[in-house]
Amino acid sequence: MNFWNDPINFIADWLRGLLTSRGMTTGLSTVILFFIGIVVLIIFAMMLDIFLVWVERKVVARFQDRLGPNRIGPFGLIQPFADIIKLVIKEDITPAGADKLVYNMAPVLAMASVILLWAILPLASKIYGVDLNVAVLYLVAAGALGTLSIIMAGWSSNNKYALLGAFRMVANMISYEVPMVVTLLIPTILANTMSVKGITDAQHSVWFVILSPLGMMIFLISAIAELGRAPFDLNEAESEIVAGFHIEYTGMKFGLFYAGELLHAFTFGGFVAMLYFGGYGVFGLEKFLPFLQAPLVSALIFLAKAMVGYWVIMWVKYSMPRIRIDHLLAFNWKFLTPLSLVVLCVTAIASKLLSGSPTWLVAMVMFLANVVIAWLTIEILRGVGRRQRKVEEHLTSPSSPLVRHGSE
Amino acid sequence: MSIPLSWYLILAAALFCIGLFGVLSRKNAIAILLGIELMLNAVNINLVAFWRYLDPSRMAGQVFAIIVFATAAAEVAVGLALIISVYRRRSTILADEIDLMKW
Amino acid sequence: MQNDWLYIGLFLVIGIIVPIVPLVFSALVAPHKPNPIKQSTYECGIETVGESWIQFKSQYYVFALVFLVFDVETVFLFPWALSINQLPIFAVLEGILFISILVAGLVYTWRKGLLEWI
Amino acid sequence: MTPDQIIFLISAVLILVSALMVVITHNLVHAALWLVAALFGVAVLFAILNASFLAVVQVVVYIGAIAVLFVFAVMLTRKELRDRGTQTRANWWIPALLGVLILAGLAYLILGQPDVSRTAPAIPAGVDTLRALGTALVSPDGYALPFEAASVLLLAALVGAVYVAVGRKS
Repeated sequence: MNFWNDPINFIADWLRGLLTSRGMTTGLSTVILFFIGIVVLIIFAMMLDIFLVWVERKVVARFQDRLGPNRIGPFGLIQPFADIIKLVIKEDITPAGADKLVYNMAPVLAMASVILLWAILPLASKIYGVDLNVAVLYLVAAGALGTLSIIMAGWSSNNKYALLGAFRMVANMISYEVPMVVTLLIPTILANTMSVKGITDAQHSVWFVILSPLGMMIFLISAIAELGRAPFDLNEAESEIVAGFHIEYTGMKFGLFYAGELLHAFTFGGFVAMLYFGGYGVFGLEKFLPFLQAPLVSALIFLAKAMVGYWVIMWVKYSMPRIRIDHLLAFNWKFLTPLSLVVLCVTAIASKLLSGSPTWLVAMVMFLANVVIAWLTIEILRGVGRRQRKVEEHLTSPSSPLVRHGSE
Repeated sequence: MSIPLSWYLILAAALFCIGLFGVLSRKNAIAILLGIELMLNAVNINLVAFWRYLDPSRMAGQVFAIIVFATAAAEVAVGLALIISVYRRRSTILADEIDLMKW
Repeated sequence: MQNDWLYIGLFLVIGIIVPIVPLVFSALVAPHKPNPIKQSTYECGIETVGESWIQFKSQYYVFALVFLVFDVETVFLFPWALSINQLPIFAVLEGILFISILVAGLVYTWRKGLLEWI
Repeated sequence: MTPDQIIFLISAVLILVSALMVVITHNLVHAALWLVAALFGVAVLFAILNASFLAVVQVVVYIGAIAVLFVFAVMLTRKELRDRGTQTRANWWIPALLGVLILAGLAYLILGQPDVSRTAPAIPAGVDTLRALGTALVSPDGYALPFEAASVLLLAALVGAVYVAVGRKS
C-alpha cells in the first residue's frame, strides 16, 4: 500500500501507528482518526462552498451578459472571502417577536443537513466518508432535516412572508420528495444494493443513465425542486414575498442559508453523477489506463462530473421563469409521480426478466422501454392538450353562450 | 453490545408512561396525538430490542416495527384530519368540548 | 456496521458544531445596537397588521397527507427492491400490486379534485 | 461503563427529557419540535441495535413526514396556537400518579424476569439483515400478507383522511 494507491488508509495507518505507540487503545485511536477524517472532509466541503460562491456569481453574470466579480484578486477569486468578512461583521438582528432558540437553531440545522450528505459521498473508490448499507435512504433522511429547518425558520421569524415562504417551500419539497424517492429506487434495483459505493461500482460497464434515462431526468427535476431553486423558487419569490423563509435573517445566519443552498446544489450534482453517470468511473476506461484508477485522479473526475451537474442546475435556474404554485403541484402529482411509478414498475420487471442476460441486451431493452414510455407519455399529453384546447375554443367562440352574454 | 436488555425495556416503559400521561392530561386533541406517537415509539423500541436480543436471524421484530410505522402514519393522517374537521365545524380542538357523542 | 454509525454520529455532532463557529465568531466581532424599529417585523416598510401566525388554507394539509402516505409506502419498497434478484417473479408482481394500491389512492384524490390548487 | 453504554445513556436522557417536554410544554409547535428530538433519539437507539434500515426510516417517516403533518395541523387550528395558557387538565396529577404507578409496576415485572440482563448475541455471519428483511416482507411464507395489508390500510387512511379533512365537494 502506498500513498498513490490508497492515500486515506496510508495516512490513517501512519497516524494509528503513531497513536497506538503512545499507549492508546485501538478504540480511542479509531475515534480520533474518525474525528480527524471528518474535520478534514467538512473543511474541504466548506472550502469548496466558498469557491462555489465565486462560480455561481461568475456564471450568473455570464448568463446575464455581465462580467461578474472581477476586482478583488485574479478574476475576482478573493471576492467570496470579502463577502464572508462582510457577513461576519454585520449586525445580527433578531426580530422582537421571534422565538429565539428555534430562530437560531434553524440556519445551523439547514447547513448541517447539507454537510451530513458529505458523509456518504464517494469521491473515489478509496476516498469516502462511510459506505453505509442504507446510504440511499440516508440521503432522503438528511433532506428531512432540511425540511424541518425551513419550517423552524419560517415559523420562528414571526413574519407573514417568512411563514408563507416556509409553507410553500415545504409543500414543494415534500411533494417532489415522492418522485425523488421513487427514482432512487431505480438505481437500487439495477445495482441490487443501497450503498452508494456499490451503485457506483455497478456502473462499471454501463451507466445507469442508459438503462433509465427517464429516471435520471425525473431525479434531476425533483432534485432541483428539492433545492428550491428556479423554476421552483416560489418560496423566495421576490415580487410576492420578498425573500421567503429567511427574510428576517441577517449577517452570518443568512450566509449559512445561502452557502447551504449552494453546497446543496453542488452535492446534488454529485449525487446525479454518482447515481446515473458512473460516479468516479470513466466508461470503463480505467481498465486500459490504470492511472485513472488512482484515488486522487478519480476524485478529480468525480468533482468534475459533479460540477457539470451543478452547472446544469445553474443553467436551468438562470434560464427559466418561475412557475405558479398550482402548476408546480399539478406537475408533480399529475405527471411526475405517476410517470416515475411507471418507470419503476417497468425497470423492476425488466431487470427481473433479463437477469443473467448479457449487458448489451439489458442496456438495449431498458433503453427501448424508456423510449416507449416517453413516447406514450408525450402522446397522452398531446391528447390531453388537444382536448383542453377544444374546450377553450368552445368557450371563446362567438357562438358560445358565455361570450354572447359577455358582449351584451 | 454490552447493554443489558433490561435497559431497553425500562426505557421503553418510561417512554410509554410519559406518553400515557400526555394522552390523559392534555386538553388539546393534537397534543393527545403527540402522546400517542410517544407510546407507539415505546412499543417499537421493545420490538426492535427483542429482535436483536432473542434471534437476530429471524426478522419478525423488524417486520412488526415496520407495520407499526404504517399504523402510526395512518393514525396520524386520520386523527389530524378528524381534528381539522372538528375545528372547522365547532372551532375548538379541546377534547373536553368535543362532547356531542356523550349524551 | 457499528463503526459506520459511530462515524455518522460523530459527523452529525461535528456537522452541527461547524456552522455554529462562524455564528459565535460573528457574535464576538459584529456590533450589537438593537432598537425597536430595527427589531420590528419586516414587511417592506408597511406597518404590520394583526399577528404573524396566520391561519393557512387546508390545501397544504391535503398535500402533506398524500405525501405522508406515499412516503411511508415508497420507503417500504426499498427492502423489496433489494431482494428482487433472490426472489421469484411472483415477488416482483407483489411489489407492483403494492404500487398499484398506492396509485389507487392518488387516483381517488385526483378524481375528487383535491389535487387542484384553488 | 463501555462506550456503547455511554451512548445509550445519552440518547436515553435525550429521549426522556424531550418526551417530558412534549407532554408539558404549553406551545404546541414547541411540543412538535420536542417530539422530533425524542424520535431522533429513538432512531439513535435503532442504530445501536443494528437495525440501520429502521433507524433511517424513523428519520424519514417521523421527522420528514409525521412532524411536518403535525406542524401543518397546528397552523391550521390557529386559535389554540396563541393560547399560551395552561394546556393540561386541572386534575393532571391523577394521570401523573397513574403513569408513575404503571412504570413502577412494569419495572417490577421486567426486573423480575429471569435472564433479563442478558446481552445481545452476535449477528450470525453471512446474514445480511437488510436483504433478509426484504425477503421476509415479500415471500409468501414470510410476511407478504401483512405487507399488502399495510398498503391497503394506508390507502384506506388516505381516502378517509382526505374525505374527512376536506369534506364533500360539489
